[in-house]
Amino acid sequence: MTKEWRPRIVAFFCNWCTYTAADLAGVSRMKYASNVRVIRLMCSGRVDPQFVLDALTRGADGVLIGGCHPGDCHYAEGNYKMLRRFQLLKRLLRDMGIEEERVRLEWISAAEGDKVKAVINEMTDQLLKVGPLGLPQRFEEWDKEVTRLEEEIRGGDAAGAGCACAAKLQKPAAASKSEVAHV
Amino acid sequence: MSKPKVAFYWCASCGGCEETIVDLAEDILGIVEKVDIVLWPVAMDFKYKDIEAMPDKSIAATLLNGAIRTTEQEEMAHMLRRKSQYLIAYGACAHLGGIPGLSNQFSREHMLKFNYEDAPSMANPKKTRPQLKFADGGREPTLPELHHVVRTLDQVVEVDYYVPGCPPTPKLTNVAVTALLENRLPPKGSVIAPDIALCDECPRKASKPVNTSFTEFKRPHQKLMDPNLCLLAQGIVCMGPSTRSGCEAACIRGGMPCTGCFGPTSRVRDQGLKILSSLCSNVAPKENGEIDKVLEGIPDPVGTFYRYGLAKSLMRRKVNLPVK
Amino acid sequence: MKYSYYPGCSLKGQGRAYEESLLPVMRHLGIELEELPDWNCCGATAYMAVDEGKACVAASRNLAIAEKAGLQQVLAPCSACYLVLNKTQHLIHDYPQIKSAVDRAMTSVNLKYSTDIPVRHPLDVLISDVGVDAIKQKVTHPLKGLKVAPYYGCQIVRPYATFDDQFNPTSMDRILEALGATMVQFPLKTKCCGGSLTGTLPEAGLRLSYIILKEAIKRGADVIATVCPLCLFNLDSFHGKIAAKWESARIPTVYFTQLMGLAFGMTAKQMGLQRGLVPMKPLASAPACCAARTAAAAT
Amino acid sequence: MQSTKENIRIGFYVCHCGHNIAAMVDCADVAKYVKGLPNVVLSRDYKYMCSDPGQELIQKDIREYKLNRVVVASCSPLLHEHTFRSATAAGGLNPYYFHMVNIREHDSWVHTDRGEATVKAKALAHAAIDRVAFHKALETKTVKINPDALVVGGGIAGIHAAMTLANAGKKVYLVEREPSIGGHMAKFDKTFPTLDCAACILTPKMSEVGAHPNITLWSYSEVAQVDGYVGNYKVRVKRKPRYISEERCIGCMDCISACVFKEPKFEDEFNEGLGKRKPVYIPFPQATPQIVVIDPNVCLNFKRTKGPDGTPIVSDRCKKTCVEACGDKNAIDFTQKEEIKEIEVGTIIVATGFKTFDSKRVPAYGYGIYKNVYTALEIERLVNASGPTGGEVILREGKNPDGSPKHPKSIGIIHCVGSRDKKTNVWCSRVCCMYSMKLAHLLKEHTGAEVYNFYIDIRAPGKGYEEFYNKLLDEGVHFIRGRVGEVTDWAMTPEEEGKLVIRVEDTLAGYVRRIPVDMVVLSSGLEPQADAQDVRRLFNMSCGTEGFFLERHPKLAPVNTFTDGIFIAGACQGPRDIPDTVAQAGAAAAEALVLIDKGFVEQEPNTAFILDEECSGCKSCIPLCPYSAILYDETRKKAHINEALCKGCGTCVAACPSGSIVQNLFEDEQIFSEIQGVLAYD
Repeated sequence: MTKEWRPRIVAFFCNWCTYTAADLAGVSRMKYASNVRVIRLMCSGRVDPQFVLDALTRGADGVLIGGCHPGDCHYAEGNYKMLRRFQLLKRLLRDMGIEEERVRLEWISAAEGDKVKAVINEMTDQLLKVGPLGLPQRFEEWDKEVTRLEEEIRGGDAAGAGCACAAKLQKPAAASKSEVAHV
Repeated sequence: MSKPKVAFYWCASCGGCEETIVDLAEDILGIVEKVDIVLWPVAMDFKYKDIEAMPDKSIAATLLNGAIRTTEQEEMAHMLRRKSQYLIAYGACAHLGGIPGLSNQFSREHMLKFNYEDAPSMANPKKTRPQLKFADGGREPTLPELHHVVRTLDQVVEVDYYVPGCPPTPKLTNVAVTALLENRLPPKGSVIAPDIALCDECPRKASKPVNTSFTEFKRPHQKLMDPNLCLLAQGIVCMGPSTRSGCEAACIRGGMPCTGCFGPTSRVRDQGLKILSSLCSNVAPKENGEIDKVLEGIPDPVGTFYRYGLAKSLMRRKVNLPVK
Repeated sequence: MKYSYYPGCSLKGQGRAYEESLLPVMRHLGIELEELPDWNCCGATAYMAVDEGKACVAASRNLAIAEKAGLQQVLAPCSACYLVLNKTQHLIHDYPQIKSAVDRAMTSVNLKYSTDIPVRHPLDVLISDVGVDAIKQKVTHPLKGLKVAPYYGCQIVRPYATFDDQFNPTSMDRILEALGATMVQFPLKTKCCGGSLTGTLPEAGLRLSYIILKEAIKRGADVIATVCPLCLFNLDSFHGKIAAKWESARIPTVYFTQLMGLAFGMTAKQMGLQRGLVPMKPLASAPACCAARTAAAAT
Repeated sequence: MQSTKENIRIGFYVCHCGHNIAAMVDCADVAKYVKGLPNVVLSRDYKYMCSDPGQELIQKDIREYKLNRVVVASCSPLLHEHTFRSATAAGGLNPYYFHMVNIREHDSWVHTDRGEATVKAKALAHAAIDRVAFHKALETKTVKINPDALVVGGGIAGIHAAMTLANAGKKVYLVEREPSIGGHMAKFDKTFPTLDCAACILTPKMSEVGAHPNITLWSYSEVAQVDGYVGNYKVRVKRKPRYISEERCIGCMDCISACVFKEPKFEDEFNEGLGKRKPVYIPFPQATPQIVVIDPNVCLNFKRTKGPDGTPIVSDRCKKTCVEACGDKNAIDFTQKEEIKEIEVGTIIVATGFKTFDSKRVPAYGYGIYKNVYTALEIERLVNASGPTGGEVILREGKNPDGSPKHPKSIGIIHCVGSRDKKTNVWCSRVCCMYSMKLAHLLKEHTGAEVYNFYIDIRAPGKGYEEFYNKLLDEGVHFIRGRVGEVTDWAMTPEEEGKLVIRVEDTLAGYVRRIPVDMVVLSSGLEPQADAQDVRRLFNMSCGTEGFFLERHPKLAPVNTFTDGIFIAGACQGPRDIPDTVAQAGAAAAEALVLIDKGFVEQEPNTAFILDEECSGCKSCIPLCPYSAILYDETRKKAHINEALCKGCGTCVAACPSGSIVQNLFEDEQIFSEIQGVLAYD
């Protein structure tokens, strides 16, 4: 596909403020970049940092978290909890070589449809400048150094019939979902 | 009936896991009685070609420790996988990448340069580096190549079970080996340790107040620690709440916080992010500046939260490093 | 407190009494003014109307010089300079064409316009940074009994009302009241003085000046205080023509800084009051010598 | 994975919503794409999924195709999630096997490229298909509703809402901040367009409130704290000291005449400062409750300085003639202290009203500079027969040559003061055209003066409103279209001397006019109350950008808020006139009655629970819960969530370091699958 690259943003919006604001933006027929995918949560406090990184490792170029303004959380203080996580997460991401622009926390009240539009457009512009993150592609690139040997062995196995232990590579991004083992 | 064949192998590791085998003490005799050790480079002399000559699946179980860092380790992992019925990732490095996994914060060139040129203990005026090939009296010996990325065992070959820990405790090792010998095996892919966080068996569990919120974080050397009080209640980062139990809180009993070598529970995809989420949620202040001030007490989040788990984390490696 | 002082053409020429009074008054209040090196025309009057881009280039060079010198604030006493410098900053933000014209021009002279240095008016600085109380403390010769018509002109609160109300500014009122003067209720505070129409279309321009002068007299003012060199010029210079066309409306017009200087015990001469065409009556409160000088200066 | 245990059969429906979605999203293409996704048994596009046939289609398909999951891609779940869950349930499935995709508000309405919007719809649909496989059957929780209600604000909205509930047999607490109920309406002289006397229609209602056996009226009180949730709110009400025992005062007002101040001396708030009152006073003759108030700021019996906590200190230096006059009734109590009452209610109606725009913010109009510039509310009092002048319109400044008070001969009324202006408030205040015309009529009637209205547009869209405008035109009231530039005392001609000159561009005549008048009336706009932000926090509501309380949906839920069981009525939600306010108050009361009479409310089962076996008892989650729903079980050494208290924010779930808390409807696996889904389609 010759389509020009557009950043992909996964957004986690709280049900009461930012999701509603995005609804308002819709009802008001505001126009904004189409590359954002909103996932509704009840509160920004539900945003597990794992969600942010899971989105990035699965190919998102940016993650936007939207919650109620400080003091306005429907659940009193869930947004503060997200804010505290975000402060350290930003540092961790920086240390891991992920640009600051890729993960953003915004307070958007239910009345601020225009802010939804402004933030999404602004973030899209910033990400256009920063460029693709492409973690799945990077992982693939990294793993070329080991897939070579694996393929060699697999080829050998196919030839030397009878060997049934073709090592199936466990995809690194998908954590091993081992069953509970009590010993 | 011949005794089942068992192999021990080490890749990128410190040798501590091998120590654990020895630490089985008398128990090892019982094991040795029941099995034939076909490979154990640290203790006995075996040749690669001997293993290569063995029929596929002829080894009952291989306990492999260490991360996969070089082409040789990669090759051995593949070969042992082929020769073994069960491949067990033994210890934190094989399970999670372990301490070697921390070098996923740096490029290969950076590591080589530091180790062969810049390290304060290094005397190498000619800046000689290991060569992949060299000529020696008409022969051309080769050395394995260092990979750019440190990997867990299961990022290279399929793994049947994991015995966690840095190193695994003799008790868990015994449990694993006994389970193998008696064929009482848990579902494939299991980590041979309880699927509950460490606090469950922590001697200081009861001392943690229910309303612990953090106004500062201190590192162990910065504080005179109360030997009985929960370390988190003292503002010391302890990974216990997000780490599998099974070690019987060895570090905490020794006066040091848990650093997470047993890895996450099965319900967690990224141990570091989960402890981050938990600790930060309970930071006391509400303003950015004050929050940051509290979090200054964690100067190196990657090193703190991914001491053993970086290679296995969602990001695996600092994402902007080269592979060339 | 240190400010970069941008005099503009007026304060070095026609409006030099403004500079003569402003500098000692500010010094007296502990404000350090450092003249912007190598400044040029602000880009005011016809320039802005003919070519906004070029006017902005002229203005932004001054701001870029200030930026290069690492100065924090620019003080622009002339209303036109104050407005044009502020307007330039707005236009650079609002219009990419203007921004690129400015960037191009600045690059060619090895300058860079990257931040908006606050452009401040003396009234703003006196009210917001110095404060009325500090001014009050410096008053040695209160302007008791002096009735002043405070006249701000059109430019300092419009269109960018940053430090005062757009329709009823009061910063100068508050400063002059601190000096002991009485303000007459003056609804023409921000009405047009005639601007450059006094030169180009005198029958329209002079009428506007006349309205202001007449209303000030009607409301019992002794003097009109202003902040703008052009306003002062218009209100002070055409009394003969105004008298011929309508009626005599002679009332002195002075810079508010001149009144401040008098209240601080400075002499009329020091304040450049002798440059006014309609003399100001000596102040009752002024020490004998000063009163004499005021009269002398006035004649 | 779930799908290995259960054979997942998903039915997918994409709604055209007429052209709303179909115009920007290729619905057929989305349906085709989804058909190829795992577990999808059928995939349809349909014109209106929320219509009866649309819902029946889902039910039929569930039975025919043995579906066990349903996904609908249409509008916002905040709008129709309930509808489709019900349809799913009617088809015989647990309603929580349904998931909704928002491709209208979040897609078709906000994008301009059909290709891109369709791609987005596919990605969102993919996420839902992945997610719904992990859905579980859940039970809807029900919560009992306490039948008692609280109404906050005793203006016409609060009065009407309280009366409606009380007449339906419900117990109502009515809390009013001022000493009397009545609000703004009590200050009005007449009401437009019928010119009913405001007092004649309001005061009977007020006394009814005061006497109603089902209404507990707490005036001079404020809500201090609200805890709990729909059906079970715990409210703390602060009762300010009025230094009068409400039980003993009979409203004889003997104390007022006996006060040591022989003449009223202090600014009378009810009369907008145009009249005076004594330290002991009753706000206005028909005040409800009929109980006097003592103002400690001016009463001689209190010290000028206040105590460290801000409470007035009794000095005992007055002769206390009031106490004497009260005699045996013994109703005056200088030691009265602020009191906190705690009540439990199931529903709350917030009707806290508006404030008028401060006209001083537009200095060009001279309010506070020229004495003969008035606000409209001042004129309401001035033309009122029970007002400070007994209905005589007297100018504040200027006397006739004989020294008698001067009446205006010409009056200018400026519309839209502070309204429809980017510099102040952008919104139209909706009532100011009509009340300006009402005042024009009344002023003309009272004074015979020439009355000029300066307007931008005449907005008279109510019943009988346009007719009222026509009536005024016939009466000879002048209407000049143009926004007034300034009001000044700068006279240019002898005729203008001593007058206020209104300078305005007459946009119909096309020139700038100067109109000299004796009196200027500023029709100030309506604004949110100064403390609207505090009030909204108190009740966990939202405000719009302008600061009025935000309704749940502007059309479909205009009196609901985002917090269940809390409703809004009247001008606290936006400017409105009396008929609309009363209608809305009735609607809010009806909504509250729906909950009360049903007796229970269904709640989203999105609560969290602890995986008991897996919990290590690390206690990290316990301080995080704002509702103290997580307890530490000391015997079992594990955390436990009290489901009744959990509100389902999920904060503890995100923070559980060992992943041992699960939130229903928002399980980790469901969200991870959603993330995977939205990124599965480029």
